[in-house]
Amino acid sequence: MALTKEQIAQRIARELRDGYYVNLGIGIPTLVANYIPEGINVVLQSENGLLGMGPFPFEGEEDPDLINAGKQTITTVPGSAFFDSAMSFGMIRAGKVDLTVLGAMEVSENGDIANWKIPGKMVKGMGGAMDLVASARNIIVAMMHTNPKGESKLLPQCALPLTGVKCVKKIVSDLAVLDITPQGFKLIERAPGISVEEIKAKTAGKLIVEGEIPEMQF
Amino acid sequence: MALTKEQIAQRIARELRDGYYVNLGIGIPTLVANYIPEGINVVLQSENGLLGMGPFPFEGEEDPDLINAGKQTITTVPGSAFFDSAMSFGMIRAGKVDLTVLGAMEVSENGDIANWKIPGKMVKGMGGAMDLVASARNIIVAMMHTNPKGESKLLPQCALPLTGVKCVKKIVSDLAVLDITPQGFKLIERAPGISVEEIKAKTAGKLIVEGEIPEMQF
Amino acid sequence: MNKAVRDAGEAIRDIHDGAVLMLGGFGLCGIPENCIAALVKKGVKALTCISNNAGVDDFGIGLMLRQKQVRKMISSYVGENAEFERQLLSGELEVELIPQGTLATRCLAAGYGMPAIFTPAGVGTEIADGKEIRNFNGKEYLLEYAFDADYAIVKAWKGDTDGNLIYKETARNFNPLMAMAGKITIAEVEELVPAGELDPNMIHTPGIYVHRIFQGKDYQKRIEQRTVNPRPLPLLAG
Amino acid sequence: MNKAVRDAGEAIRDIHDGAVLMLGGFGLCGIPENCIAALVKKGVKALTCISNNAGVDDFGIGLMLRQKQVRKMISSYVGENAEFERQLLSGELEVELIPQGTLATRCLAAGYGMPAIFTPAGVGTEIADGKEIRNFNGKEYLLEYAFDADYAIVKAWKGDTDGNLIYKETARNFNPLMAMAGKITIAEVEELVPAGELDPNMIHTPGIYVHRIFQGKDYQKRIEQRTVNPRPLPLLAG
Repeated sequence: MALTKEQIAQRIARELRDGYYVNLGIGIPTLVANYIPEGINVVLQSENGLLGMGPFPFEGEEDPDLINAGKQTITTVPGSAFFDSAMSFGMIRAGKVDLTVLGAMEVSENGDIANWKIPGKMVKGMGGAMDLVASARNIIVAMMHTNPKGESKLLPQCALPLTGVKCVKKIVSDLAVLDITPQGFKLIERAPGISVEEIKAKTAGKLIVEGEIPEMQF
Repeated sequence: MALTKEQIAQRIARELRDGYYVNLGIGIPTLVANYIPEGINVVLQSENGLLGMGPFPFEGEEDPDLINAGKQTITTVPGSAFFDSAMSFGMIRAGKVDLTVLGAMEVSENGDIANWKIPGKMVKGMGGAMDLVASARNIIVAMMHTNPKGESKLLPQCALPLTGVKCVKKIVSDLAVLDITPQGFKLIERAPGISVEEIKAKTAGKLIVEGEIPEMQF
Repeated sequence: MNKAVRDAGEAIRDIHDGAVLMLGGFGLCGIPENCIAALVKKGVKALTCISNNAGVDDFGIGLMLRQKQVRKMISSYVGENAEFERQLLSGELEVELIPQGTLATRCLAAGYGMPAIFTPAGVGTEIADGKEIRNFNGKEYLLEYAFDADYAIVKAWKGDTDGNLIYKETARNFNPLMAMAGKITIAEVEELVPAGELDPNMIHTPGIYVHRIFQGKDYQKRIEQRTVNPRPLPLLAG
Repeated sequence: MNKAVRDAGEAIRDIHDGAVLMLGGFGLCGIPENCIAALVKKGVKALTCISNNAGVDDFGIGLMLRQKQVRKMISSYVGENAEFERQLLSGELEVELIPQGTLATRCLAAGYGMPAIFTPAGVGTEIADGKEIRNFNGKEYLLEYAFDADYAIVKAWKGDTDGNLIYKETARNFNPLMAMAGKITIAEVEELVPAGELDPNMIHTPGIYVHRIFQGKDYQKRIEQRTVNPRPLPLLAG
């Protein structure tokens, strides 16, 4: 069975380490916050100017001055700090954020990512994505392995306009966990019940399969 | 009579305009604060991180966390703000400070200034002077017209290592007020009882004297 | 150094057709609502607006778009705005998309008197087309220039008559950066106090950067994405 | 994310001979007194110290100079310090003098991940020797590089266990800039509180930049230039 979006988030949450400062993108990445393992202390950075993002507010306690980068109403946790957008991207560029999780339309076998523009469609903009992928030390992509037509989104090279080059370190898709290595996509884990053959068939870029590939446990 | 240091400061204070943000260097420039004309509202910037510098504290009220760029204990005025050194020099570089007054060892007829280093002597450093002279929109130098040996400090070109180039706009010395113009030092006013001939004799750089030169009034 | 003006109309009085404006805010959070309303009323046209976003159809910069007052938007994300899309596709509106961190840092550069900065954002993408690329320590960076804006229009929480500003929570965002970057900076605040009432240790924007300030009114503070959690059940008393 | 350590000794435990340190403060204002004392006690040697000033003979970085622990000072002004002068003239100590704004901005660049910045300070002077000069809009600027320091050691007024810092008055100076710039940042504070007790709107240095924090003790806060005005005569009561 392919992973649900919740399960993708759950699997990514296992990559968190105690003491990490983490930036979670919009969509599946946001869900990672719901699965932070016990005993692991992480601080969430929101690039609109907050360290120490908490959960959504209780109904009636929404504060219009307190939103995340997805423009959602949120709360803070003890020890939080507000700052301006230059400092926010300053700490991102300086490598102070340990992990960035974001979505993608395409990833290439050398770690290029495309997630901001589809030629012929209205382009809304890259927001902070280009800064994040160019600067973060560790980037995990949360994505579907294929597009709605069944075509692979893990490619020899991206067809869509790039957001960043050689930056993605790991992909957690609905089918697999893969590391980006100098040799290409390296298969690390399979989704429960998904065969190596299916992953091979749905990965257009170079796929490296070494030894037995374990199945994810939930 | 040549001006006293207090009179130099007093004359410079007449250059202040309502609403000016002003940075005063160490020495004579500091005294300018004592002669701010009535009805003129100026805000003093101290480059160690303060806008709205006030007078020295009353005895017993010195605060070691509140000093100016000369490391003197000071106070603040209502509406003051503290900031870090990057913002302080940022606002200087961005031309937000309307006027900088500082001392000099030598000034050349094209507005170069030397005030930080004497070869052969222990060099203490330029502090913020190089930033100020390179950035300020309007720089007035407060200085003695000659050195203790009687040699002119207003030169065709500076002999000492430079602090900045083509930056000084006006000089108020103990003998005269002079503007720096494309043609050289232009005499604007004489100190009371000082003749144009004496100023000519003590100005090594090119001096422009046009028409009657008024005497300063105190 | 009293910089207080009566209202938004007086604050924006000299903004002319074709001006380059910076407008603070992230989404609809921390936007200068009063000044935008005054600009709509004044009907000034052919504006270039530097702002992270472009509002929604019926709020924020969207109100100016609806009146066709904007010729060019410089933003990182233009979001959901039907009129915006129509004008863009019809060629009435020009849009320059800039990575958000680059946008912020180009404001900072202007406020700090730095003519240009280096950032890795956009290297290897179409954003880099025609731009100078430079390698430092094995990593490539784009050279990006400081913005040059006629007016910066920002919204703060509290301010004093000397122009010192304090922002609230994430309504800070681009506001302090733009406040530093405008040739003329106009600040609207929820609460305007006499100089001396704000703690000088806690000023986000020193007054030297601000030219006009007024206390705004009738703030709507619209929420774009209202996300909430269910309230936990109250404990039953013994 | 508890970053609290017991004391200065624990905070500086791994600072090694030859390390590059940034030390906050302007003159003797806002200097990390406890960490300097611990570095003197530890006796670590051949240090490069980036700090606006070099202390006085018997306080601040002067204490480390006296123990011959400093190989190189990078400062804007080295002030009055007889031992400093002796070591400099004898060749024991190397000094690099940098304009104060350049010093500050090179710290900012490191903290903001910018490899280099442009500044007009020093153009046309010996400071420009060997440096790249670039003209923007008719004005010349020097290219100056971000600092690369092993440790930043800063002093704040209040801090919390997550590493958030607030500075007092002009004791802020270089401290927040250096706090952002160190690979490892050590903060000593006058008052350390649990995370959540500081107002998140009023944090000068967010905790992400700080690796170790402790509450210092026995602060001397020496005044270099005690300047005062006479107290006005008390009004005589009728």
